Amino acid sequence: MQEITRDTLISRAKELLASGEVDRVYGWKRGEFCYDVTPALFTDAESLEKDFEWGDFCGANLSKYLVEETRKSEGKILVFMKPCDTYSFNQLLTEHRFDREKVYVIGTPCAGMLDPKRIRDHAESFTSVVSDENGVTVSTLFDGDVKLDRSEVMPDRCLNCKSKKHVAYDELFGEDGGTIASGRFDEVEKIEKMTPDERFEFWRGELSRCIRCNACRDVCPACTCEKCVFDNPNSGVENKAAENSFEEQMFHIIRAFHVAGRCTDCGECSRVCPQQIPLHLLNRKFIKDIDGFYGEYQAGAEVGSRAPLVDYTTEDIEPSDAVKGGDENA
Amino acid sequence: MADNKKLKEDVLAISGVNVRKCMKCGKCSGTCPSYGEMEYHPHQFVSMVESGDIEKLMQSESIYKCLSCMACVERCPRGVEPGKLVEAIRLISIRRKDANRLTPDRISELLDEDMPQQALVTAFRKYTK
Amino acid sequence: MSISKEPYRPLIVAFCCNWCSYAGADLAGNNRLAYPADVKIIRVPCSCRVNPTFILRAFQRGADGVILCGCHPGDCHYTSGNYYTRRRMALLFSMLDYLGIERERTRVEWVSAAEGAKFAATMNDFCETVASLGENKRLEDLRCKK
Amino acid sequence: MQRIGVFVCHCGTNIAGTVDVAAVSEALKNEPGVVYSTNYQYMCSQAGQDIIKNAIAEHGLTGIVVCSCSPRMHEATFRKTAAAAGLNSYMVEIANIREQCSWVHKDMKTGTEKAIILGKAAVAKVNLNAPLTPGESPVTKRALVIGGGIAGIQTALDIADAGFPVDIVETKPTIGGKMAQLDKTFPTLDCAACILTPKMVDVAQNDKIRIFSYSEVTDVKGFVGNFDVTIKRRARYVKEDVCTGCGACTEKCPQKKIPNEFNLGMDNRRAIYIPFAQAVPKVATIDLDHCNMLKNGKCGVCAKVCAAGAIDYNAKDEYIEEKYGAIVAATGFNPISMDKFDEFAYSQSKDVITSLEFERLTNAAGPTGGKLLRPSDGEHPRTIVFVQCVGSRCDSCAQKGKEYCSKICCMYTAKHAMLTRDKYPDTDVYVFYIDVRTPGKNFDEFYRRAVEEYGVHYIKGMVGKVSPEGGKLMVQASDLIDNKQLRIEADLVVLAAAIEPDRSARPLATMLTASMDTNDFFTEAHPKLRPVESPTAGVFLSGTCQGPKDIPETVAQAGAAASKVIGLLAKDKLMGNPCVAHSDENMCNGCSTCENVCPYGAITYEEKEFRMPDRTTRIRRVARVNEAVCQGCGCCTVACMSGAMNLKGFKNEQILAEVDAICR
Amino acid sequence: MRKITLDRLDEFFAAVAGKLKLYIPVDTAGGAQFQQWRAGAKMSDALNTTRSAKDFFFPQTENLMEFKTEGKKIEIIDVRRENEDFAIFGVRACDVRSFDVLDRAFLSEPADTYYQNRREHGVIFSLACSKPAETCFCGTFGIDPANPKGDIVCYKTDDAIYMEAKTEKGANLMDSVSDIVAEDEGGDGESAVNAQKEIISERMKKLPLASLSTDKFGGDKTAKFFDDPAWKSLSESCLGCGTCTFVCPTCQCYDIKDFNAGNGIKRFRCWDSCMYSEFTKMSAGQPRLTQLERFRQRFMHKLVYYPANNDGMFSCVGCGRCLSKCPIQMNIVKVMKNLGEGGENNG
Repeated sequence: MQEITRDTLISRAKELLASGEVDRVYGWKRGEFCYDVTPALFTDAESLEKDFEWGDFCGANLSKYLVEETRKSEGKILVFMKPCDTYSFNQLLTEHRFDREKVYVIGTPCAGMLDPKRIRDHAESFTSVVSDENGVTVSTLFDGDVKLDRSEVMPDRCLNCKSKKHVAYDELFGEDGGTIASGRFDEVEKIEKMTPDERFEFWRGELSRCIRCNACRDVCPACTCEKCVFDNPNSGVENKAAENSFEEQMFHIIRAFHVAGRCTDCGECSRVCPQQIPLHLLNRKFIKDIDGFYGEYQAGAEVGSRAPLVDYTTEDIEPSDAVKGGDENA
Repeated sequence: MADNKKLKEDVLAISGVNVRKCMKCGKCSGTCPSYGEMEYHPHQFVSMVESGDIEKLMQSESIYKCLSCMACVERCPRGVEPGKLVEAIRLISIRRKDANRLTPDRISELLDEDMPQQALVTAFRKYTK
Repeated sequence: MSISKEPYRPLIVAFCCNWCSYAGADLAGNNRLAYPADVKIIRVPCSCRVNPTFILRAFQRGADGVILCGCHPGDCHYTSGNYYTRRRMALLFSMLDYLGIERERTRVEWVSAAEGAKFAATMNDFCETVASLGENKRLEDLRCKK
Repeated sequence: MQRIGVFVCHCGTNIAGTVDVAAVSEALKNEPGVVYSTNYQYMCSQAGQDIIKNAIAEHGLTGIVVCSCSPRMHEATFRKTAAAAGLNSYMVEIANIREQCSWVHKDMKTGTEKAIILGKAAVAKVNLNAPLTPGESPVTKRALVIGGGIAGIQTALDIADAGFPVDIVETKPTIGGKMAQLDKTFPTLDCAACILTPKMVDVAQNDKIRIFSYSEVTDVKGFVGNFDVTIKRRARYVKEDVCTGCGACTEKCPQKKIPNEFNLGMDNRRAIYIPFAQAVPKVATIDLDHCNMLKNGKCGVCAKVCAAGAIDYNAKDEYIEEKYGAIVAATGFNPISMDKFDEFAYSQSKDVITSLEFERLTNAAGPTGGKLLRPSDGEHPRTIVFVQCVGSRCDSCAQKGKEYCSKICCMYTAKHAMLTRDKYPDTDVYVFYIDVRTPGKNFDEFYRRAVEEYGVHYIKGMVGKVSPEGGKLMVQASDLIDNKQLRIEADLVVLAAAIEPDRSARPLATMLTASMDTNDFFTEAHPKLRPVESPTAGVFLSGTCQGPKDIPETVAQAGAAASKVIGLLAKDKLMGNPCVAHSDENMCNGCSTCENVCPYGAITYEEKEFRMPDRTTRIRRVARVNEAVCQGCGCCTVACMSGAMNLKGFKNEQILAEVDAICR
Repeated sequence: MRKITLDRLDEFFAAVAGKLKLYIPVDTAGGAQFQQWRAGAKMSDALNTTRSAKDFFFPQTENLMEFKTEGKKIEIIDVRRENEDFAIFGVRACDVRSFDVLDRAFLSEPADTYYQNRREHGVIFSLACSKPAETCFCGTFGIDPANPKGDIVCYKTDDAIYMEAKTEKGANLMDSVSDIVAEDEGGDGESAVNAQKEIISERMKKLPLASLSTDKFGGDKTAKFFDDPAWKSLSESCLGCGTCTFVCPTCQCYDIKDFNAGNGIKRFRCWDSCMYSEFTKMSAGQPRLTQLERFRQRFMHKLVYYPANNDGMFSCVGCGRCLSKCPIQMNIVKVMKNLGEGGENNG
């Protein structure tokens, strides 16, 4: 079995560019440090060689860029996707957000990404990160090297990875994995078991930090609206900044509701939140409820599946029975 | 008169019956196994309670002739439950006399092989407050 | 126990579908079945017209309870609207509860055009429930307070 | 900015009794946009409407708010008023301060406060209203009548008479319905068959009418004027156009012991059968469940004896699709099951029967050839007890029967009692009743004749219990007038079972999106003013599917429904509902979410070219609403994340404005 | 020079908090944040707060005025109130510089009275950075983290904090708490602070961005950079979110909006971001139609337009917040490095 490296990806991308199969490549570009990798478009072999990056910090989900990028020309785009990205890819296809024919997907293996925020918890002013089977070695400016367990510096979304399976690809690098029974609902359950007062305090504490930078929305592959209701002065709910706790709640409830049944749980929202609000716990609540009320449903698992909120059965649970908080069983 | 009103309220409260639902079909009396024994019949209980004529019912033997079989309750198409009225009036009567006519220690002497248990239960309902 | 002259009255916004529940409310009126004036009805074509935004907006603006009334499942004038409502509201209410917002402040009730009595009874019950919770504090916007 | 006029109606004292109408009109004067505000005794009266019209002209109003009764009552009235004064009808909003305010609140202060708030909400909404113009759609000039009883027959005949084609769909092998099973009809005692069968023949011979018997409606799509209906024609294994109805097959079929539905199981029929002699269409039908040939391929007698060669064992169910402009529901009724009324011993004795069974027992074409014989032993009954209101007028908490009065029982019981005494004067006939209800032409006279001329014993009281004892039926009942309990030894007990809508009505209502009440009777658009229309446009109601009624009433309603249908089909175009969804293509994501929830398939997509901010062009998939198909439920507006989809007349902004006004 | 040992820090905070509202950086689930000091609050050791200290003078949302409406009547309500005195402890050199940047925008005539009022009432305890991070590049803009500005400058060593009042405002405050923190006369203060400064200067040299220079930028460079081909690739993946602007200590754009509360209107301002598609939208539309234009605006403003109007002062202070917070890791450093280097794909 061939080892998949940055070079594997670059040489295949160069081949596809050279053959004319694709005319541009969406990938990741290295930056100043080991971790500040930027999603970027490459159009020639030279820049690929020079700047293309593939590694522990290529966490950004590239599927959303395809909505705009595919509209720009008739040419085909090569895009690299981790297993979780492919779910977003499929969900976007289900919603007719881009033309599948214009994209060439290479599935790349993923051992879980690393989270610079969590690395900083252990190592201040770090300059390089080397990871192998034995763990992660972080070099710092003033404190020498720090050795860490991979699990100590992986983001929650990777620790609770739901699937190593690529649900969409034209070509696959490495062996495909399967779905994983993760403990991703444990945190949600913990919150559910709190009393309503505790839950309220918990969320007020979290949401009060929101600065409405819209990073969660703008990075979210399910938030691809041509015009977001929160940006639209005619929508009646537009606002630029949360003036008080109500507006914080409003934004996050409506956003979570709009992606309910469509969110693939890719975890980008929590990754990008500058205030480290665990936004994925809102989305996961909906996912957990949907699974519980209407049967297991994984958004993006297959193209064309009917999202739970555009579906119904005559025997669905009543709203009054749906609300089962923790206070009864606490 | 005020007493009568109070009495009626008590009967209605104890029984939980809404006498206004009665459409005077007489099915209760048509169904009653004790009909022949009773001075006032189930349907009369309903109408007399409605008109507040409760003293008369309380004085009547009828309240003890009722077997508490509840057939009238079962069959009433309007769910009026005349049997419960009889019970309620009986209960008020017994309470007034402040004496149970049956006490648990007398049960053993009443027991015989042919006595259905239901009869005992019914008797208890009828003769105790 | 409050001894102020005007006891606290909750503000209830009721969204009623035109075909069943609004007609049910009219029937309650026809039959003179009283319920508190706290209830203010907004007519919508179907319960499925009610956007979660409307519900949150009502709370923002000072409502203490929001109730959504539609045709009974299976009886929707538009065949399936209330089935979608049922799913949307099940998820929304569950989310509100998850955020620690009192679950009793929101309700969905199916009221047919023939159920004037049910409409009045539902409103009486809901007003009482919401009144016992007191003012909505957890989804309030202080700017909108009087 | 709108120029809004507010018109507060007193509705006599209906509103003014609990709401200070002057205070309401005064308060609303100050609302943004309001330039005129007044109140009047009866806004819906001609004088009231004139006030509105004059104000529109005088003050240049661009929108009006009427604070009055429910919009379900007079919204249409005031819209017409506005239109007459040159204002778009959709610039009118109603604040419901009667049904939802003055009638439910007792206190003047709270009533007035609430009325003002409701008025403010309506003003806030009108401020955001825009003139709307209804779209037009063509009308398919063909009607569908579902149910082939007397209601369906009469409706179909009347529609066909006006020159429009009509199809009747009937689940049974023949049309005729319940009336075909009756013996005589009250109060004239003419024979049901004699007056019904000519009409059945008329239907068969009318070239405008097609009969789909042994068929059912399986799918309804579309909307008023443009329904697409799928009809399942169940295989009857006999070619309808070949069968001559000679009946040879029905005599030779070896399967003889099948309970005959037409006679309510009181005798038997064959596996191939014609329900009754005057059946229309008069063709045989093979009963799949009992035919040996169809079950295991062993028989084929009918095919052998059929001179016409009409038997086709390989027939399959067929589905036909047809377009209709109007649909009439005429699904009829059935007696309720006697399962929950075991005190009358229906399940214990063959001699306790329902009134419909009694009809068959006295019918010359019935199982006894018209002789009144006890089902158990074929003896003449000497004492007959009729019990009325079995399962009717029950309280809902008793959970047994129906809350309503079945309406027809008093009269047919009188008829049965009278006919019995007429034919068999030696028979004692008792009728136990709760009330005898005879409002109808010659009805009470008929009942009195039963008592006075025929000596029927009418006893005010109810039967409590029937117990079979030694071949007799011991009937225990109360006589409320004499205040005694009776015990009558009867030979036959006849139960006037309550009637209920046919079970096919509920799924049909779902397909038609027509509403029903809790008893499964179809709801009329208005109980007094639109009694033969369903609230669903293009769907009409005929006969007992709407509520219990007797034959003359059914025929009258059937005619009324027909005239409504004719009125509809006579139009070339229909004005649609302008309160339909609309997609803002600049915001549309083309994600198909709205399409997925639309119950009418009103949303389609197209690829559209857009100019981008950087002056390039992009092609995007965007939703388009077919306004003729959209019914305006608004489901799509909530499904749409971007808010591109909005509902005219109930726009997001309008509803939010109402919310704001109420919560202000 | 005054000295407070770390074990008595709480006492000091309590004493200051007794005089005015005191804010200190505290660790939260969202990183370090300034919070009002309360007994038991522990000062964060983090290099910097997630949000910058600009919030104190230029809050994210702020009511400017109100209108009370009743029917058609409208009444204007002035909501300006004299601000309470407050102090912020632990402001880093970069953030202190940001106040200069903001002052130039808000205090130049006509002065923004809301901002001015807060500024007048705020006392700044700056804190030298003993351990800068890899994302720091304040040196690029001539900021010396060893010698921060501020009303009171603080140096933290392993066991104590040394403080020196630099302004009258600072001196008054320190005098008022001199019973807790007395003048460190003849103590080790001078030498400890100098040693600290030495360490900081050494560490600054080691920073990966130490060599980043502003030489090619300045107020006269509009023509040079405006049509630079690098903008395209730099802005290509920008999500258009406002993270960089909202964590930036110098971003100063706001929008004024009306909130109709039903019973009245609150006219408020809130931060705006030039990265947003609705930014400066006017009746004629949006002047910057593409993300490229909006992206360019932000960095041109920091590096060219602002210096052009402010005597060459750049409106970036090198705090590095945008480096660690940008969802796609695009930032001003990459912009500075790539602009003017020719070629669209020049990395």
